[in-house]
Amino acid sequence: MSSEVHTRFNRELHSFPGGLELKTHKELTNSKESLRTPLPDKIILPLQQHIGSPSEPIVKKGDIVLKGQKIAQASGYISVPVHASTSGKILDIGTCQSIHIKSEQVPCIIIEPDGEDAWFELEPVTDYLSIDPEILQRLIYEAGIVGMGGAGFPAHVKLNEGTATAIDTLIINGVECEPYISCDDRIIREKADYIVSGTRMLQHAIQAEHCVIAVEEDMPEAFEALNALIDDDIELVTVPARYPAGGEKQLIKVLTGKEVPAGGLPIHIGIVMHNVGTAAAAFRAVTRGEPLLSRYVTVSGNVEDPRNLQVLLGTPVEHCLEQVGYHRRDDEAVIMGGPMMGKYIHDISMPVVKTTNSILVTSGFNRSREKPCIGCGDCVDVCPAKLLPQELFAYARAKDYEEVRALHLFDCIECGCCAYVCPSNIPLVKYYREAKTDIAIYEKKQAGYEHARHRFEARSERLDRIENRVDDRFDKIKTLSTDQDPVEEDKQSYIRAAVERMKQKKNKKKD
Amino acid sequence: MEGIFLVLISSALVNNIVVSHVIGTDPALVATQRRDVAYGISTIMLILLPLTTVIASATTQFILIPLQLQYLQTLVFVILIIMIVYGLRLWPRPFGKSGSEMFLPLAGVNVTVLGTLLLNQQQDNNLFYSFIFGLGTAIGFALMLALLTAINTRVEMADVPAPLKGPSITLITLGLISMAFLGFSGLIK
Amino acid sequence: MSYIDKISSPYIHSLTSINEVMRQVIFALVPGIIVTTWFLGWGVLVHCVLAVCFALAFEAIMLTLRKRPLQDFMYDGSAIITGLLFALTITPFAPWWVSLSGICFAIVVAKHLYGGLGYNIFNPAMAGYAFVLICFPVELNYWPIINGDNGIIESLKIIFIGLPHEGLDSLSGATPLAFTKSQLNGMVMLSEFSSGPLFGSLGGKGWEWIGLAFLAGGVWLMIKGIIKWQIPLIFIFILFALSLIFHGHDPERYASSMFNLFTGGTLLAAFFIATDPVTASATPRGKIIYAAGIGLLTYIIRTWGGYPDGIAFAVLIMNAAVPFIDNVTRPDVFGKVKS
Amino acid sequence: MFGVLIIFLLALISGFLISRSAQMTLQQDKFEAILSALPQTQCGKCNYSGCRPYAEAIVRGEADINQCPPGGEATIKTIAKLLGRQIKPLNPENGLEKDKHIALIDETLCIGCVKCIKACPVDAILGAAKQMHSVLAEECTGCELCVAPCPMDCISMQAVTG
Repeated sequence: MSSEVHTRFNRELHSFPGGLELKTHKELTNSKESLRTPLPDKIILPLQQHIGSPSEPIVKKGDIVLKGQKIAQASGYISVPVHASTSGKILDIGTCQSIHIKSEQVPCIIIEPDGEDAWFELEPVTDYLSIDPEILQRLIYEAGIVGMGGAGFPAHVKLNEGTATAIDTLIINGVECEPYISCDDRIIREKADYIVSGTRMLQHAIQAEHCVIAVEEDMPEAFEALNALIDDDIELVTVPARYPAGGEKQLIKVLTGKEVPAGGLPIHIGIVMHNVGTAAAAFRAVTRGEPLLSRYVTVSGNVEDPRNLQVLLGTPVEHCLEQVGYHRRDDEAVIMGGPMMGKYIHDISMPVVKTTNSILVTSGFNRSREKPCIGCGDCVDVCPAKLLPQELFAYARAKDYEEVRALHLFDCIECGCCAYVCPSNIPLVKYYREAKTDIAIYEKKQAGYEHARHRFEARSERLDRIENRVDDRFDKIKTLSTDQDPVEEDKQSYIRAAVERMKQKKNKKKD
Repeated sequence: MEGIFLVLISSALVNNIVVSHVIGTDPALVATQRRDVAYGISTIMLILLPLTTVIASATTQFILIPLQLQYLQTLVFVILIIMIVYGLRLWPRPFGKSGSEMFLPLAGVNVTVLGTLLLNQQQDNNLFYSFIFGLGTAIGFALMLALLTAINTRVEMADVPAPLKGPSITLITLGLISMAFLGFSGLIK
Repeated sequence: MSYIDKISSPYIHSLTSINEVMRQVIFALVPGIIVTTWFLGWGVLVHCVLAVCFALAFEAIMLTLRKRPLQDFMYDGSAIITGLLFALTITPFAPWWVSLSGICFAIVVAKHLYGGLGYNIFNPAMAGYAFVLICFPVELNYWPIINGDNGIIESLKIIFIGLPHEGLDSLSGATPLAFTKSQLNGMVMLSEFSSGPLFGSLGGKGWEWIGLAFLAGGVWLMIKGIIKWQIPLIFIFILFALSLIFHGHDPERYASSMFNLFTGGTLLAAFFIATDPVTASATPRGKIIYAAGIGLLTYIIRTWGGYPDGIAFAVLIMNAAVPFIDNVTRPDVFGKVKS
Repeated sequence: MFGVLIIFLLALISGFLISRSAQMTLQQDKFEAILSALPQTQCGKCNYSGCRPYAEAIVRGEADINQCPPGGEATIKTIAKLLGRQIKPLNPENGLEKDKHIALIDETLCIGCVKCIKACPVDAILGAAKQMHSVLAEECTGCELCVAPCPMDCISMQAVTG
């Protein structure tokens, strides 16, 4: 669309290995104004909408809460609080279906909205560029902000780690490489001022030297919107549209040419990355005091009016779909997230959470049956992590986890490029996920074995010690009476000693 | 110079001990089920074979032939191999810290070494060429082991019919490789 | 809804499939088959039909014996390709049972004993060819002379009844490669016979057109993205470079580069045999080593070995090396920490 | 005559060398790895008194690798890989692999005989004489060794999820 390079700083762009050129389908949604979703009948707020440990509820069933009120607190360092996204009554503190595993239930808080949408008392901070970075981090943490790109890593952790090490570059990621999704595009167009100010705020919070906002080549309107607001303090870069250019490691490679160490984090090479949505949310949280209560969600695919929605967290997916005209059909699946990495939703009553960037209705999975791998190597060519997907697959299926690990399974980002190109229709990502889960289970088991062994060895040692002590006693008795028959004497003295002890005990009891 | 090259190529590839002479087949079958064993035996062979061929060749040349005791050749060779193998084991850590020395008995007692010695005698190589021949044979053996081990790990995960799993499919593989190596026939007269 | 439960991301697919890939490869072979038939007579086509039928029959038998679903694997086209490649490498004068035994070995031993499509270590067509070449060297030695008048009836007679003893010389002759080899072994200088009736402007007379037809099919496959450029081009480059060096060194003893490229099965092998995805290396660096190895071995066997054309053996030897090559050429993972 | 002498001499030397070199078995160094692949339930289902004796038996080549029901397929696979053997199914004579179970004492029936406490190899049962016993669910390995000694048959194995 735009071949000229827009970089003001002339940043030299690099390319990442592998990747795909996908048909984006973003035109379905990216030119339409986003709509606010009306209040649903029920708000379901899972206590774990982020990576890390689940939050702990601090309200009771039947409590009346206000919009923005904290209803669950963080339970550890990598954890964030949860806030009520509207005012109403706590209907229940129960469980709802997990997005990740079908059978798993996760704890959640269910609110019945009272329709007033009455705000809790807010504490805005206006001088955000002059206050202490630690206070900023605290505010962002209290607002419950997590990475809004999809992974859901608590934002304050990235910021905290940022102050601990010298940060060279802060990257604000507006690269939406997955097809269909346009929520970042929309949020940039509609809230460009929030994002630019939020970026400056985050830069202050981690004291980064440079700051880059990256958008994709095929979003020129978003680029212009940002370009009008920024000065020379922020670089604005467009990157080529190539899946998965929006992946953290891939985008860093594209922008800086550096590779995040395998198994490491961007922070190890002095880089922190946040999503544009995170920047906007952080800005709102600080300047208006509003915690993270709503987000942009792209609703697209086979619906009447695909578009972006501003959805309150906890709104059931069903409710969002109703806004755009969804007719349930059996051969369609509803997916949370993009078509490459999203998760299939079994039950459309599950809620929109902090990491939901898209709800997609798709029928495009009429896959033929899985065939054996013919070793064509197409997957090797497209893998952005430079893995060998076909070998990983072979070993994962043979459940040879040692080898799978040696092939760097844990560097797989599950981008789905390999499965996309596979002529044998092998759901490679599924195999990798299963292998990862199995390895986790196996390790837990192995740790259990180790633990049991320690306990057993400790017990054996103790028993040995006791036996030895008994032997010692026998030896002592033996040396005392040498004139009598040793065995008989042993017995006698032992019995006598025992009788004596019993008597003493009885006496004591009487006393 | 050309002679060295020819002997080396001949013993390593054209007349490979495993697939052409079908002498090293037995250790190849055993060792290729596991990568570390294959590696260990290959290392041992690379040292053992040149050493034994030279010693055996010298023994024949300087002791057996002058004394006209060639008929004792095989027997002497067997004992020589045992001596060298156990002599090497006495050496403190002859192969660094690789732990390869524990494969010495396994390498020593199989027929590959003896076969190599006898083949060497058939060709009437002098001492230097004996060394080259031993080295070439060891390289060929190690190469085959490396290929077979890699193939085995792949075949292990394949949908091989149940009765053929394990050593049987390895033998079929060996057969197919032998067939492929027939392409080298006529390369060195 | 049960099938939906099994689905996992990604939910979109590039819409390529094995069947599609195999179909394209078969289409790409068609010009080669037509030109070969034109020059070598109807026997080529008869053998193609025979070999494909045998291949499908053995495939069906083995799938039934192994209790694998027929409909999935019968139509994937891999057996057809094996049959076609086998038929194109043997002489059209070969008796029918050569096809039968070769295909039997290819499908049963080289393919299904290893678990069928996707698991075979060795290229089935080449394994079958090497097998019959070793077992029946005499039968495979008679090649038709280019543009000899072989009607379809005659071809059928030759294949099913046998070569006539009288008039054999008027029908058959040596291939340019075999002829060159025997002449050179007889210490005849290349220049003395290279202008003979067997030789054309590029390679062997007629063979150069066959080669060009396969080249066209191969280029079409490359444009379609079915095969990648690495293996064919590197294979051809190595063969070309080696023959260039030796030809330049002693033009009387070593055939020219063009001759090496346009005779025998070089181009067929480059685009259709060496590129077989199952038996080729899958890693980027491995592909290069694999192709270079085939080129090197082909040249060595052709020039100094006992067989006139070494491609089948070269491919088989490199097939055996592929797992090892793959293991040692694993690419470094993204962001590998350099120690 | 010379020949006999030479052979005799050579044999003598080689005999000496063999006697000097320490006996080393291929599998000795695998002992620790095998032991840590075993589930450490000490259940004795493998016909050995515990995991350590079983591991020793495997190393000595006396026991087969498929005799550990609690470890099941995963353990067999690990050991097979360590020893370069073929993977084989669990020997049904030793028992069947099942999901993890832990012992549960029916506290209404327990008479406090401490027999189960003595039987537990990992000290996962708490209690004192004449007092009720209970199982530490975290520590129980599911070896079932406490089931048989109980005079009241009040210990049952309950499946655990996850």
